[in-house]
Amino acid sequence: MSEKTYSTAELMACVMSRHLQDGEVAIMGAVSMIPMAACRMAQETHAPNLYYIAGGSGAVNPHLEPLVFSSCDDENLRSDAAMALPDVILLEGHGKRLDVFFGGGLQIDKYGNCNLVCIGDWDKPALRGPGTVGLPFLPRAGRVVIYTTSHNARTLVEKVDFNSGPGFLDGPEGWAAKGLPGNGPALVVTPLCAMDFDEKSKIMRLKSVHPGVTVEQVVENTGFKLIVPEHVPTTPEPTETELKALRQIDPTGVARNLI
Amino acid sequence: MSEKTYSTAELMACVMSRHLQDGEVAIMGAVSMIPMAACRMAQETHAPNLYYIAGGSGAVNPHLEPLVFSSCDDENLRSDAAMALPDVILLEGHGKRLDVFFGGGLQIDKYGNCNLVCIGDWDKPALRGPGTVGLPFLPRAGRVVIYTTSHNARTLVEKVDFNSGPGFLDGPEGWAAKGLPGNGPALVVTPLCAMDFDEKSKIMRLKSVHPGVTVEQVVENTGFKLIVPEHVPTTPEPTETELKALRQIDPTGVARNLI
Amino acid sequence: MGRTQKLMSAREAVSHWVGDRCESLAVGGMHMHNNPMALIREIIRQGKKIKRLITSPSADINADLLIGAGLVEEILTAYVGFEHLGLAPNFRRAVETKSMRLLECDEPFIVYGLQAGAGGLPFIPYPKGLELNDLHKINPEMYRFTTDPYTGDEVMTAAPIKPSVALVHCQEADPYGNALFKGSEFTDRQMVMAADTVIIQAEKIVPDLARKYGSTKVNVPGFLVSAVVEAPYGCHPTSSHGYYTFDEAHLKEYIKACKTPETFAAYLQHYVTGIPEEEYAGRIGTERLQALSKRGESE
Amino acid sequence: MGRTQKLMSAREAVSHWVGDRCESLAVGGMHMHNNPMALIREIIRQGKKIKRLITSPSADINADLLIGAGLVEEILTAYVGFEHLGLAPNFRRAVETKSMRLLECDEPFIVYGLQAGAGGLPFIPYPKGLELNDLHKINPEMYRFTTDPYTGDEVMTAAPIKPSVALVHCQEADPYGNALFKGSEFTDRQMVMAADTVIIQAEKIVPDLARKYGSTKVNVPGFLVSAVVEAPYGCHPTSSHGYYTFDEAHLKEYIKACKTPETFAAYLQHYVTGIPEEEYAGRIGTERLQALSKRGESE
Repeated sequence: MSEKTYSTAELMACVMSRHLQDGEVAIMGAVSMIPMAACRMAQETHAPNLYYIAGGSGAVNPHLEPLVFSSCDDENLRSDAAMALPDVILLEGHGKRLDVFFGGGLQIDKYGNCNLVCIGDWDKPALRGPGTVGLPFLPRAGRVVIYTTSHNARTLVEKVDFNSGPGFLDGPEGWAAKGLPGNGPALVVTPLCAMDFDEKSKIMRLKSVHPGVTVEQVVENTGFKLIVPEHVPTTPEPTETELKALRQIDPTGVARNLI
Repeated sequence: MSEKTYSTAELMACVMSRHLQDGEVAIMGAVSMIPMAACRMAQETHAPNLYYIAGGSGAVNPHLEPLVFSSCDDENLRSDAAMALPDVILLEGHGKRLDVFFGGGLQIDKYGNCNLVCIGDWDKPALRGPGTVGLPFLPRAGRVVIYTTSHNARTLVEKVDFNSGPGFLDGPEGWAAKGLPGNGPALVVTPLCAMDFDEKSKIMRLKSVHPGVTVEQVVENTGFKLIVPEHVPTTPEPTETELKALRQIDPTGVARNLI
Repeated sequence: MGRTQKLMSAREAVSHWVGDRCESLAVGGMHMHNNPMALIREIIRQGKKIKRLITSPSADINADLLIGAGLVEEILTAYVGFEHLGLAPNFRRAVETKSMRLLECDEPFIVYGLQAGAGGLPFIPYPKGLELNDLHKINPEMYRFTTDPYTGDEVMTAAPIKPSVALVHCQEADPYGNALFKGSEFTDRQMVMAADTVIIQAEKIVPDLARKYGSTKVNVPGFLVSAVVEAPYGCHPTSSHGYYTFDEAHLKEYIKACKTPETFAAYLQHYVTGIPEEEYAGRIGTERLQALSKRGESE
Repeated sequence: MGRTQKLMSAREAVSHWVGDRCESLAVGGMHMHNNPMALIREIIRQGKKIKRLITSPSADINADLLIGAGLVEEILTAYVGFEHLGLAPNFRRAVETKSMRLLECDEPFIVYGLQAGAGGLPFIPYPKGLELNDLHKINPEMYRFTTDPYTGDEVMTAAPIKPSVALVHCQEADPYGNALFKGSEFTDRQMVMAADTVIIQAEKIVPDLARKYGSTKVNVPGFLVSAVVEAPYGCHPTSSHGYYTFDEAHLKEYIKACKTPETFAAYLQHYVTGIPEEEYAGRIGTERLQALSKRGESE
């Protein structure tokens, strides 16, 4: 990978950016440098009417030149508008306001459930994570985009030890029965690949492998039986336009240098 | 009454002002020129630490020089602070935030219940009033101060046709059983007199008659059997200090000229 | 690619975004302040029927004019009046003659209900003691009771309010719908957050609103807004906080005009149906409007 | 008669307004921003025990330092971490070793709970779907279920949160407790509205705050505030919106110091218990603090 003209984090930002449609509203929480870069990039390329909300700061469309580390930084308030946090919570609960909710976790399972709470039993955790924050709202967002910077079998697991951010729960029957306003997880972006979910089984499915990554590598590093279609394309590399936008947004490499 | 150096509205403001203690928090709604004058006056005389909130404007301690007509006027926002209306509603619900709530109505009954909704049956009203607004919060305020500019038997009635602002409900037993955070109605101020409530029976009781008014006049103009103590003092006239403060606050007579 | 602007005329905005029989229409402003009168007059011009009119906790001419125009089938309100100027003539008449259905509620019902509507909350339970008035007796559909799971007590609840359309006046907006209130917000922002469709009228369109005021002041985000209408003096005869005060003489003239069907029809013809909204300010008179303008900004 | 000022030193404010075993202490700020560190350090100096620590939806060193100092019996939180800098060392250790009781909740629980606490509401029912995570299974005391009286559905609820004391950082305050946030408010204002006692620390005391900014910006009314402490750089090592950014190097030093009891004790001694709060800024160094200051105001 030494010859690449872009970093893995930048490629992940491109995958997310391409997923965002013009006119949509997206939201993200803590440690969201890649999603924030992706949203700004989408605005600068194909989605000028995209709105995005930088989590706890309540900022709507941070101008982010340059990108910053913290989702609650006051630099985010150089923005089109800003809402008080309790109002952001109302938006998240509404059910029809947010098209895309960026989520993630210490563990992500095959149905797209996320866990930010603990590894092992909640009562005697092997590792205590930070907590659920706003992930319980996932079932009320139009689509969930899950991302992680660690694609391995400890992160991508058969079943989360604690469900703090519901995906398709225990599968299609249980999910359908709930009649939720959201459509559940739509995309998973990792350093190795992009994944979506099988329409019927609601199980995670390989969508594209990043340049230089093999399907076998992905399968090996995934802790559950991933659905692998016959033909798996390679994730298109960042275009010049995309890279130009990204580097204007993130000149110092806040996102780029992550992975 | 032609020789008086003050108007009835000014005397009413004095009675209210004297009731307010230093350090308390008071609130009022629409058409509250007299209570607003009273609060400002209290601040300028004996209660510099009184806080008051001008209803729907959310203004905290409007400076009001001069007094204005509307509780929601932006002139009220020349103030120490201002809260959004939904936050004022939270304050009103809290149960321990507001010491004094100014109320009133088309009808006020012997237990201090107020009616701003209708005269006659709700379903086929003889007169339709404006509506309850925030009066349902009365049971959660420390004390309720009721005022009216019409002291007559149509306004002061045995029982309200519609209870939109609860006082002592149907009397002491029912009231006590509710275990409410507020202490109920404490004072009634009219153009003829000041009244409080008998501790035991919770029925309205004559407290003082305004200069030039007789006890008989009050009794005649009251639509229920008012408790009349053996000795009924005369409401002390406005002092020079009070009048000076009042006229500084209300030079154009917004409150003064009401009655 | 460029961003899509949402600017349009009052006529276009109402014609495009309000159905001919609007399921539920929320009108912003409180008492004689910040009433979105330019849009309301346009609703009347276009004869849009309103199945349910939803007001702020204290409505004024915003509701009374629509009622007078015969467009309102039912109203959800806690107060319609003219504060120190007296009762609301058309509201009063319509309720007393039962020509309009009244869904009577209190101020917290509107605030809680919009909050619930905005946040997807199934209802809001009331603080204890707020069930002691008579409202739930005459509106049992909307005021219901459930169990407080922490105490076992029975508690009264407010139903969610989700207006299909909200008409709101902001003092300033940008072309994308981001907007701000210069003075009090009343329940206008809650209406914006709870409604399916929002039309904003603004005194002034300011391209770089957030730079001018700081983004935290711009607390109506554009993605909640469907259309922005530039409407200088668009609250007249009510006030626009920070811009101009209410026109007391006009409000009195209005109340007087409501006394008979003939005088009310003449009022409507003169100020509403007989002219397009663009001519309204001229009909009132520039000098008069300027006299209502604030000496300075109140904040 | 004059108005009573509420200005006092951090020492006086904590000593006077916080009990030796505080029933429930809410600490403001979110992530590495607006943490009321001057007051928190003073809590540690005075060894105030905290029966229940309540955090904003995302706590940082505000909670972690109190936990490290061994003062916290139980914590109600939805997140303690250092965002891009990693996990919260003392929080993690205390939970993994069970030396502190954890009342686990989510972000809406804190927001709804404070709202209910502020407004006297018996509880807030959740939007449908928020019961699908595992939280209510491990915290059934706080997450309970009742019936939606409008649909008959079972709905999950959040209990009211009423902190006995809230510590909140405002950028500016007047001597009477009226105060404002220059940037994001997070849940700080909700804490102010829900708590019995509020201590505000402020970068600057401004006598005529409302005239400077307009009263609608001054949305913490003084009557809710018991004490005001002037605390320039009082959020360090976290940021104070509009004044200075967070000290990333110091936060990393802190996280490193938490690795062993000895290094943590040395950190505490050096920055907290060994000096009065007035000497803290000097210990960090004026140049360093000035380097963290914003070039201009972000709004």
